[in-house]
Amino acid sequence: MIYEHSRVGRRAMAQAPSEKVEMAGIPDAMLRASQPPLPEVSEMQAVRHFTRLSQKNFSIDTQFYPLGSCTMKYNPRACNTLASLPGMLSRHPLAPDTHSQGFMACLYELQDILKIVTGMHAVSLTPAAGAQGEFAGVAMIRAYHDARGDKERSEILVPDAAHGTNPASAVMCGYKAREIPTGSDGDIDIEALKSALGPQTAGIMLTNPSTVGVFERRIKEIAELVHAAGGLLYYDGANLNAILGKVRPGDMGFDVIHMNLHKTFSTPHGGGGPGAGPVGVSKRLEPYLPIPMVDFDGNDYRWLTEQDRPDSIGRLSAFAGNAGVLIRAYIYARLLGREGMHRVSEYSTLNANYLLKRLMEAGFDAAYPERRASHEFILTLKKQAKELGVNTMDFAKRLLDYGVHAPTTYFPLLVPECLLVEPTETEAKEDLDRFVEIMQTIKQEAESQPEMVKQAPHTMPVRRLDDVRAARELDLAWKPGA
Amino acid sequence: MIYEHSRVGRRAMAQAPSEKVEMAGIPDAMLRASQPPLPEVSEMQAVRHFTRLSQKNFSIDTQFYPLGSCTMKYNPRACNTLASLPGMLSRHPLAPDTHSQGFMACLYELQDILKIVTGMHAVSLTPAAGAQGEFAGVAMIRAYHDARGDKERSEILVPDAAHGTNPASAVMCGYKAREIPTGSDGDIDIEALKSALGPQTAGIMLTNPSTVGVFERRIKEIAELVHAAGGLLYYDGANLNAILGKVRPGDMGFDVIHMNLHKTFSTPHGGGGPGAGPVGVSKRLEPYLPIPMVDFDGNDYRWLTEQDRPDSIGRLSAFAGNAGVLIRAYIYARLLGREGMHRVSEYSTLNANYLLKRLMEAGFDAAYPERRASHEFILTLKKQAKELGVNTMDFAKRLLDYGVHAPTTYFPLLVPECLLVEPTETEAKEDLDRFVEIMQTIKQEAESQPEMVKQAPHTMPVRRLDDVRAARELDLAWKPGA
Amino acid sequence: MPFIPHTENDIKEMLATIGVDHIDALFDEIPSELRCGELDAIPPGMPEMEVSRLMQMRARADGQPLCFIGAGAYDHHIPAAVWELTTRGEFYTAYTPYQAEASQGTLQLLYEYQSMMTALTGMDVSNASLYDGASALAEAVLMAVRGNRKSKSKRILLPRNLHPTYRRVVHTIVRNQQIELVEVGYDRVTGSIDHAELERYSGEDFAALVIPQPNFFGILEAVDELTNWAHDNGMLAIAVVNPMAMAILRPAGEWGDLGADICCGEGQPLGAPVSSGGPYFGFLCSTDKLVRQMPGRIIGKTVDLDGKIGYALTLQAREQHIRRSKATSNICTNQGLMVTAATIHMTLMGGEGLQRVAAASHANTGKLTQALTSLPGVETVFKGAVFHEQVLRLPIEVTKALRALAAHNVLGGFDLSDDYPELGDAVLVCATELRNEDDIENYRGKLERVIQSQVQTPCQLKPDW
Amino acid sequence: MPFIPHTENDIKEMLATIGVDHIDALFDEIPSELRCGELDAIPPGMPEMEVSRLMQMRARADGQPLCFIGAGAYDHHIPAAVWELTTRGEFYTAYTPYQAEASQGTLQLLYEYQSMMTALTGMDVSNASLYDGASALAEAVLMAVRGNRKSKSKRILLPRNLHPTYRRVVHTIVRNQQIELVEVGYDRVTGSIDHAELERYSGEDFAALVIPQPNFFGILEAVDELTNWAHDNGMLAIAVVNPMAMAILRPAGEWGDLGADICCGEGQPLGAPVSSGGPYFGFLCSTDKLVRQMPGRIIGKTVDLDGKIGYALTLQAREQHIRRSKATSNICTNQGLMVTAATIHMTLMGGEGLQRVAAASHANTGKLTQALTSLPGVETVFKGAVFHEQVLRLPIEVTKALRALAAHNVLGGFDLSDDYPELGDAVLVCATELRNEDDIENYRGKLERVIQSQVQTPCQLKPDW
Ligand SMILES: Cc1ncc(COP(=O)(O)O)c(C=O)c1O
Ligand SMILES: Cc1ncc(COP(=O)(O)O)c(C=O)c1O
Repeated sequence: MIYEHSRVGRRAMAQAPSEKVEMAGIPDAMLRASQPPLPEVSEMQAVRHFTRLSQKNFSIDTQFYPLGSCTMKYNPRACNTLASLPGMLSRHPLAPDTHSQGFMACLYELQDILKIVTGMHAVSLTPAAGAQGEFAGVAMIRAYHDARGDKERSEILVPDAAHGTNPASAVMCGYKAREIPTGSDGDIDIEALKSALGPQTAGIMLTNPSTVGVFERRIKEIAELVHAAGGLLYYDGANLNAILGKVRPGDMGFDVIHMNLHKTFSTPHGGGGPGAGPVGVSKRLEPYLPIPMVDFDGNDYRWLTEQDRPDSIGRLSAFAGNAGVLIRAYIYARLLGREGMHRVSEYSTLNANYLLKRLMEAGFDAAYPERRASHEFILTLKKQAKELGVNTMDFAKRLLDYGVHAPTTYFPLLVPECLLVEPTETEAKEDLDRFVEIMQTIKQEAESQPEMVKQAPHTMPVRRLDDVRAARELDLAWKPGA
Repeated sequence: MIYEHSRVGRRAMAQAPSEKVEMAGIPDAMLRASQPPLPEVSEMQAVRHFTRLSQKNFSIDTQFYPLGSCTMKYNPRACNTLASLPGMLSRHPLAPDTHSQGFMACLYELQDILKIVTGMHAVSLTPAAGAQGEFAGVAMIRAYHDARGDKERSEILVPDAAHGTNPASAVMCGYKAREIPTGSDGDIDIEALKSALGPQTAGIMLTNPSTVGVFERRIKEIAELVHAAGGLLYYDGANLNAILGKVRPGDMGFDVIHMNLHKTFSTPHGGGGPGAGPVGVSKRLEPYLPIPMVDFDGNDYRWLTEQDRPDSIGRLSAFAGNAGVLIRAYIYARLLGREGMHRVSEYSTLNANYLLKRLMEAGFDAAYPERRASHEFILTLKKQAKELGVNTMDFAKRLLDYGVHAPTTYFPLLVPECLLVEPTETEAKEDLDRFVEIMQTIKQEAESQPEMVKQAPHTMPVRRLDDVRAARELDLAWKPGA
Repeated sequence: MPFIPHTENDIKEMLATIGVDHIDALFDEIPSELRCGELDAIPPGMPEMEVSRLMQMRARADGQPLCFIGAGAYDHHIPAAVWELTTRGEFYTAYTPYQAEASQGTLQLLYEYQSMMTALTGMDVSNASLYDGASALAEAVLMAVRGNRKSKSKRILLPRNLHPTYRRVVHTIVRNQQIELVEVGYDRVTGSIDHAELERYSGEDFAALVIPQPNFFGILEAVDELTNWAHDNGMLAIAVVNPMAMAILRPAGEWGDLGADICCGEGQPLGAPVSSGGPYFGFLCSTDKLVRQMPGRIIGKTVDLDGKIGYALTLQAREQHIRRSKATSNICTNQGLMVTAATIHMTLMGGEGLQRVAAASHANTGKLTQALTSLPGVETVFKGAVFHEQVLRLPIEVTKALRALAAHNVLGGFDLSDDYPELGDAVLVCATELRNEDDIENYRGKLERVIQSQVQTPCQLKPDW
Repeated sequence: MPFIPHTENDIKEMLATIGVDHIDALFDEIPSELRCGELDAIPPGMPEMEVSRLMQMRARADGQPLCFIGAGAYDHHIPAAVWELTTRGEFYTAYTPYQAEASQGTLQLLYEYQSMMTALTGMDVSNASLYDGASALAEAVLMAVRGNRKSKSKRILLPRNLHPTYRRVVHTIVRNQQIELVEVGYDRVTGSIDHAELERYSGEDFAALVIPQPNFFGILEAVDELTNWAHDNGMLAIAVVNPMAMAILRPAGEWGDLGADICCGEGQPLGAPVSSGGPYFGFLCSTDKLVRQMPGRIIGKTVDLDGKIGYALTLQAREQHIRRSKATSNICTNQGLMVTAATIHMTLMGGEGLQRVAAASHANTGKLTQALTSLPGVETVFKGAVFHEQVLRLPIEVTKALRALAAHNVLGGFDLSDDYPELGDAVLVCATELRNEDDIENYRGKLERVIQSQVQTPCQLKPDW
């Protein structure tokens, strides 16, 4: 804890103005009685503390990180370096257009690239992450129905396999979320869908390939059904990495889509964020796109605001969203270019199918063995859990001991004891092979010394943590005197 | 090994021009037959490999590093960030003065600051490290004698405690190095010095405080003796951190001095370098300073070269030395300012004396118990080695297990089983206290389980290495097919 | 193939293992009529050196004008160490810390962040970040509606002197849940919330009163009175604060008799460069009582199997990945890296450091005000005490004046004439600790010339920008 | 007290433990008459934000002109990853790896560096760096004198078409050891070493012949012939090469029948920015036979107590800290961090990448030559094949021409008129892979105008720079 290094009167002296504090013109009663109890440490103590903390993390830069649904691929360092050029960092968000042409050119071109790659009619970059993109998307669906006076629609359909943000976003837009089951082949249960559709249907949220790692084959049929019922189709772009340059959401019949630039466009996850969740729409939803957007008249770039877009659902953040993330995605897109984009889906899919095949050969069960994997796939460790008493979480924790981040566990919920594995295109064959070997070893360990596996990890900075205690005896902040 | 990730045809594609290799106009016979066998890896593999390699190092940013004579103190991050501004990195060394005023202003002011703080008459920044500064200094001594036609002087005196670079530098300048013993109080044996002085004496190289960590009290007398014999005094500035703002080499009677900016002025050691070893001289040696130097006429800065300084010993590197290191030192000097410089010596000395006192109380023997420590001090583990069979190297290796870098071992050679400990001013009291605790613990371990200590370290990436094998079965490079 | 490690040989072996002939076969479940062709309209890939050249050009194109705009984004000194550490791969390229044992670096750091934010705001608990200040306020409003057991209404009192964009964002985010935002005007003399107008709502059912400190005009509000008034009327008090101001002003947790219930705001002043508006981060703190209504990640301290201290995500049952449609919010990815920077920033600045920055910014804005109001016709609009922004009225058309200044590379402030036409030619200026006396004099001198030239050629000549 | 963690309380306790009243008492062994007073002439300390402002100003002051100077420092693309990794604290703030077990990161990296340098140069072994290319050549000369058992002389043949500053540096460093440097002229037609002149020394006792590839004029030497000639005459062959050229040219280890004995040069093109001339690094490779004469650190691969592979400093008995006055050199601190950058750089570029950079630089210099020689009166001076530099003769005074170009923000090359007055108005130009066609056209256009204006007003009017 940084507070352990804190001593009264210690200070990173070089970091503050040399003048003492004087607050002329503010009534004393408004001032705080004492300094805020922040750590008082030297600059070196801070540097040492945070450097050492960082070393306790797994990360893409240090480990294979096949976390399904998260697209943990290499984050090119140039994206950070170039997005951090002094001229980029020092631009004030309210600087006039005369002092913003360089920045706006990047955004405008990014809008264009995303439009082309998704097959949508128009794009707004402003949502700060996937979930905010979902919110914006569903809000546009609502705005569309409202504008047509079609006010009775109250439900958004979501597959049971959907990510939690989907139903949560629907609710934030005032809709009820209604679940549609997944068939045993991984595709949506079309009959259930049909019976759920009706005049109350505002739309459906899908990802394709879905969160079970397979391509929804009857997507055209689904689109027709939903449209026929008067609903719109929302595409959750979290899995776009699987289909970049192969098939476009716009061509599948989706009306609105968000993209996770921190997945498909490789901006870093930063230990939780920031991301960026641009939204793309078909022509009929265009008027509702969130602002600001960037326009270009052939000479100058300018912001589109309330004045230009009176039907917009409005603004989602104080300025233009996570600008620095957008710049990183732009740089990545320029590095890749069109060929590069095709290759993203090709090699992420190659890696996933190869890894799945090898794991199946090694005796692991695929949740959907008859299906092609997309860029990710699901294993189910039901058998191991039952026969050996070693469950998915135990496998996951033991993987950490071997220097591999665990795949996503227990998501989607409908597959018991599941591991969602997404190797991404930037991993080499030999690292996939190593993963197979490790999984085999753990299986052997689970047979010969199950207790050891159930107690894993053994080599991390801490062993398994008491989550129950964390939630019951809440300790959410260090307090002075504690 | 990075070559383990190498596969034929693999490549960090974004990093090279897109065009294939074509060498029009160069005869085939001059071209190489095949690509140089460098690693063929992806960008992520490189990033991951070197990130993980870095984590295997101890460093100032992660550990207490009391390496005597090396001044391992905090390297302010601003020095790196600001020295890496695009305008700084992109300046070509041969850019005309019109495009160099900003850079030269920094160098000129640094020359000035170093002049003032050392009490010398003039400074040249060009030497690339301490040893090159020594070379330049001794070469100036030689140039001085030569200019006076005083050609018989053939010896440079060095204390037996001197750093190895001192005699080696003397020899590189064509002198013989003659050793002067150190007295039991840590000061130079003045009688021995007197008998060594003579018409063959070109000069003497000293550091004060010396490498045994005490201040040479009779420095004035020594200076008079050497000067009387016609010799000059050279000051090895490696220990300048101890006396910054307290006493100046110029005032002690030294004629020439080098400084280690990578010690006293806190530029980073970088796992072995680069450093910078500016030299300062008294008036009589000024004509001989190495070039280039920076001059200022009140309006413009300009380089002083062969034309301006015909008696210079000449150039030591292709351009102006380690410019980026000089810039870092300049930034550090401006951050510290004059008050800060005083404090460097005060708190480094406070830390050393405190740590020495606490270690003595804990039962460790000081090499010079009657003396004040300077910014560093020597312990001798003679007793422990004899009684417990656990020697200084064993203590040093065991310290690593406790997350502390070992102090300098077995230097200077004249003190048996010695540890040269330099805590520096940037370490906090509690970290010194922790060091004492660890040393006590190791002492107890040495008593109760000496074998364990003799086998230390136990927690590092490798255990003790076979140095003999390294030297006998030389393996100095990975070779294709190996 | 940038970033793809596959050799020809790898590909062959992998395809053979899978049992297909070529990569395209792996996409055979996609109906062929849906397959797209080449993405010809996207430019071909460029090597890093060319992208680098392009971005350098773009970055240079926007100049580095002398900036006196604040209005929600503040240019403060950021210690070099902050971003040198934040961009270390282990922070930069980690995911949300789902696997706690392999993420103690991020988790402990977030716990430290929560500790520092509660220290700064005087609140009991903090979450681990939301997107930005404006959306954080929207979440605070939703949280208040859920959390105020006394109120049956979904009505919120929102002052008009709150950042206009914040008001718009809140509207966008909460309106579909039938929440009603009722605006309260400001006092034209002091610039602070119009207490008389507020009084009119006394006794009505509102879920919360939003209290900005400082408000959008830079003016300090009578937060004790407002907080007590809200509580007396069964409302929660939502503080929207500049965290830098919290270093010197009474923290939200100490407002009035009971303290604010929720405190949120824009974290940017704590270590994020202004960088075109993002990424920043929204912070959200509250009383212990409301913690289960809080949106977003929360980190708790706990112990491992050996009793050793460790950190983990906690209270996850509030979140979308567990509670789905019943979650407190849909937020998933947050602004972790910015919080990393903020935590290091606050550590390096310390309480004293932040106070000095706040005080210097306050003082510089005072100097700027003095310098500019020394020009004939330039005057302050409000009488209230300010933190580090000030509204000035110009003797010429404000939009034109700002354009003219920009042409001379001075960004003279935020033009208030769109959002507050009632204030006339008013501009909101800000001078942080980084704008020194030379900068202020530079601005003054240029404004002087702009005023002179405009007064001399009154509007006939349209200047050529 | 920047960077000093001591609190008042710490100081009190520490002084009490030591048993003195105040810190100054700790300096009581320094004779009081020697003590200095305040350092008044040094400016007071500044907070980081002010130093930052100062340095930004200074950096901007030097502009970022379009640069066609090479002459020993070459502006190549450096992958962003190189310095993001190199400046990680664990590399940046570590010392020389004396404690091998706690320095495996640096040690393994240096071993990898040695592997890559031998791969590039075709030599057997490499050390872990010297200061720069020029001083590395001086060390190579000393090494040759020590290592050439056949030669009794301390004489070295040094061609005049070697970098003039390198020649000066070698002179500075070796002259006190009575080593004699004998200069060999160049062929005025081809620009390469004058073989006829060389032949005159045939049979004489020299310790070594220095062979540059390319030479200072950018021209490629007949390295096979030269190496064989040296060996035939009992001399060692010292190659001084541009490491980037080694990616495409026959490596020094393969020159002639036996290969060069020593190969050294400037490592800057491998990942170091031009940055005013430093820090760069000198590399030094040799045959196995000469390894014990090598100066500087060398890392060896070995095993630990468990037989696990590890890396350590080896052959330390050559070095000053062990051998003192009998060491192979006085070098101690070297250029470790630059080598870290170079190792990462070479890894990211790979063999193919370096070849492409070399080829593109070669091609661009060809285009530049073509563009400039299309101007009347501009012509190439030599006929030999070049790597990526070329000597051009101008129809006007070269010094003035370059000054005029600089005033238009083009650095037009290195002025050869001081060092090689016999070449007339000659300039050495270089276009690396980073100078694209626009840049070349920019240069051509400006030179055209400069020539026109100078020709029109021949020297009467002194232009005002
Ligand atoms: C399938 C899916 N949908 C939506 C999201 C939400 O995106 P974000 O975390 O960017 O808000 C995620 C992210 O984990 C996801 O995997
Ligand atoms: C006392 C002393 N003198 C000289 C030197 C040599 O300096 P450098 O390593 O910078 O060449 C050192 C460095 O270790 C030293 O400690």
